[in-house]
Amino acid sequence: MINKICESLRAAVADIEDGSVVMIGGFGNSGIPMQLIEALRLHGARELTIISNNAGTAEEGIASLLRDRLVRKMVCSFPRSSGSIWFERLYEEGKIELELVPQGTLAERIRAAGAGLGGVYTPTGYGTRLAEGKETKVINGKGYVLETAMPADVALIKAHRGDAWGNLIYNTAGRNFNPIMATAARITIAEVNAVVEVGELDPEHVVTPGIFVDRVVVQKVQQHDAA
Amino acid sequence: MINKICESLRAAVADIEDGSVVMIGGFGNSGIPMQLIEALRLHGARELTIISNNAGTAEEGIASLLRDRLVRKMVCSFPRSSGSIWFERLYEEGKIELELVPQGTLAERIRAAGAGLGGVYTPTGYGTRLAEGKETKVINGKGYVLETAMPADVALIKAHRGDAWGNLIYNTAGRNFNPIMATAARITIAEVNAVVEVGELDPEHVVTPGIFVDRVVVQKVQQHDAA
Amino acid sequence: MMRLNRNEMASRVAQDIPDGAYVNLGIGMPTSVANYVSDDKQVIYQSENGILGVGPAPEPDKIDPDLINAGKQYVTLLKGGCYFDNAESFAMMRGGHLDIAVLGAFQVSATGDLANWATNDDKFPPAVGGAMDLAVGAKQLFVLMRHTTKTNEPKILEQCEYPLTGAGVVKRIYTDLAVIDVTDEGLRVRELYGDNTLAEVQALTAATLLPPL
Amino acid sequence: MMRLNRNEMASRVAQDIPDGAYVNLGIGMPTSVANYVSDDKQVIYQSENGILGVGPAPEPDKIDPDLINAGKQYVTLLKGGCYFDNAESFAMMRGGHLDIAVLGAFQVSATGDLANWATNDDKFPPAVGGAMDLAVGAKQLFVLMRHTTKTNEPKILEQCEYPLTGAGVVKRIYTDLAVIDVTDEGLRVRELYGDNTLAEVQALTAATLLPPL
Repeated sequence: MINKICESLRAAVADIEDGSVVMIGGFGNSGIPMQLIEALRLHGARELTIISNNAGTAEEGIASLLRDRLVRKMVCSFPRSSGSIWFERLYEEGKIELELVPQGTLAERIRAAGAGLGGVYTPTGYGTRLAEGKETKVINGKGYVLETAMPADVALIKAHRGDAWGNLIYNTAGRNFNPIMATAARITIAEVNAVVEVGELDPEHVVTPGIFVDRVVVQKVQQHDAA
Repeated sequence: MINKICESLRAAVADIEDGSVVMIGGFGNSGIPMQLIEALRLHGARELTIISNNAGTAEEGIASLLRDRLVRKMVCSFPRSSGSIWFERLYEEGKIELELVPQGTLAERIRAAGAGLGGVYTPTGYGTRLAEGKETKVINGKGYVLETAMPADVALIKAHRGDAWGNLIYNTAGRNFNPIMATAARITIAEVNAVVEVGELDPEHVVTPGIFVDRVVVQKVQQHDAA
Repeated sequence: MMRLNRNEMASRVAQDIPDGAYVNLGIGMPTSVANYVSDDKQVIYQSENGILGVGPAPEPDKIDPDLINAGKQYVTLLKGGCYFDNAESFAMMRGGHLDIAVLGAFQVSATGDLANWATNDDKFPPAVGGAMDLAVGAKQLFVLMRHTTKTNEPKILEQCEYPLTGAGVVKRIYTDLAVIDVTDEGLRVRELYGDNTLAEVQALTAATLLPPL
Repeated sequence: MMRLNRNEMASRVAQDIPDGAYVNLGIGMPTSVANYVSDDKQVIYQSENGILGVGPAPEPDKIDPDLINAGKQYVTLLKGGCYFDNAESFAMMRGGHLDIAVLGAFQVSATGDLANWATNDDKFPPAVGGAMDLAVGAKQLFVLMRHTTKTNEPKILEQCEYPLTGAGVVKRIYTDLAVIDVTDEGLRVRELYGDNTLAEVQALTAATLLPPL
């Protein structure tokens, strides 16, 4: 029987090694696998490369990994949200490497990895500093930049519902990078609000087919929710 | 008020010109916009380039366009289904041009056009006859073929339900090429089984957002259905 | 000279958004354009994080924490709207499906180059977000910005001094002084607010302005 | 010599499909492999036209005309299955997400080259479908074919004579005579059916076979 449900957050991240490349879903504070990130922080893997649209704010999520000095490199489009104090501090101190990628290019590079493509030619960034050192090509009179596939060792994603086969659906704009990251990592781990029976998700409505997901772990009820 | 509902099949295809590049959704006999194809045949535009996975069977769909000698070129992955008599006849007579594209490459080239990419590097076809004359590149030790974006003038697609904003959902495996073709043409025309009110489709379940669709036309009840 | 305030500037752009348009509004002042589009027009707003049909801010008790716009503000969804992932969202933006994008800018050049993502100050980490994709993708790119910096330096220049977001991408510039089209002939003034004269506006512009047609 | 019939060949492949595997079965004989996978294994079949979790043929009164497999046969969907478009389907195939693909072949070379989409006969229009994507994408590619042509010509050769589907892609060959692994050392016989000898099978093979380990 296929059963991808993982009993604990800790077990779900236990095999993430030092030096791993980890994708983390989310946009702003929407659709972030907060509890998986906390489990990863407690697990304590170091020298991580984090691929995510933002770099966390305050002491939460990715910011907590930065604060604990677990991250060697950030790959993102917008690391400087208001309140991204830990990223800004490490950046100023020269303690973190940054690969800045336009958001749509980030999405395509992630998708390319999941789809087995070597790379794509995008018009985004052509003629700008972010294309410096990259191959370019004029196709039908328009300039494009070659952007290569960006795979990961692990993807931590956030979904609304999941089942034992790994099928996932999302909540509103919490979808964002989660479905494409699910396809691009060797191991994809999904934090869900609740698990449903196999067959309960309408086959027309599944957003991430289970084949892309290795582990599904349900959120622990937060203390203040339980009170 | 945004209203993309088109009153008749004939009106929906009336501006398709001779020499147009026309994408047609479907796989085998699943998810084919049969009534739009018939409207196009009656409209009589000539010298068409048709992009579709197959080349029609018997006297139906794309086969009827071939029989009426409206097609100059076929772009497809599998033109030789059992019963593709019209394609085979024209091919044997040297009366039609064929661009054979592996199915996944066809999908990516269509998607690339819709997504504004110049092209993608795919491993598919590397080292085979179908990559002859194409640029190749070794990325991280693996060989890839450059496949460029494939846009169209018009896409004729088939959906299950549509609304006045152009939002679409599909029926089971009738989805196939329809959602990506919807993104890749200057004018996208959807044949639907039924029109629903704007707001009736759940925003989590919409497969093709209305922005990609220009005209929605409801199927006429077939004579034998009405009997 | 007549200088529009922020609301008047947003309102001026709103006049030029046609009924039925698909529009992406950048973070900051551009976002407020939606407040001034008249009710007899149906405009569909896209948000880069995967929303088509963005509606107004929710009632405080109706907030969905996941439902935010690109500026991280809580929003709602209109009837007929839908959600999708970032790959599809940027396919929509890059693929030329949006009719209009309205972005802020640090600088715009005489040939429509846009600089709005980085200054030459290396102290802060750079951030680009979706600006470069919008710049190359939208059918028409409108810039909405003050005509000059706070210290009265021109922001419209022969060449941008700041790193480019995109080259030759801007179609029209809405400032607090005027509306200017980027044309093949050069920067052509389309509208001067109040009694502003071409000479007055030219004096605050570091690129040649052509008179209104 | 012992020659398996079609059903026995399909059954032999089915034995090697592990529980929980994601599998794509090619058109023709490979499709029938599903009939022989034992009920205590849960195997999820993918179909290139956008189905994960393909189930058996429907009752005649339960046919959905849109719900077909790659071979254009009516199928059903298992509980837990889902639908998606062709771009996602081939992303799944090309991106290495399928554990096993089983394809038929005209010819296989000593280095695992696969030829299964075209002969050298130019009379018929060529057709390739999804074969090239599956060939490069699946984690393991199994070929299921008769050991020789109807006229007893070998189909396992030092070099394919027909146009390639993919170079160096085949992992294992299941024929009616034997099971053969494509290894770095060459073609290694894994299993000989019945009393078939290496010499007998070698005589019908135009590439060197290594003995079972």
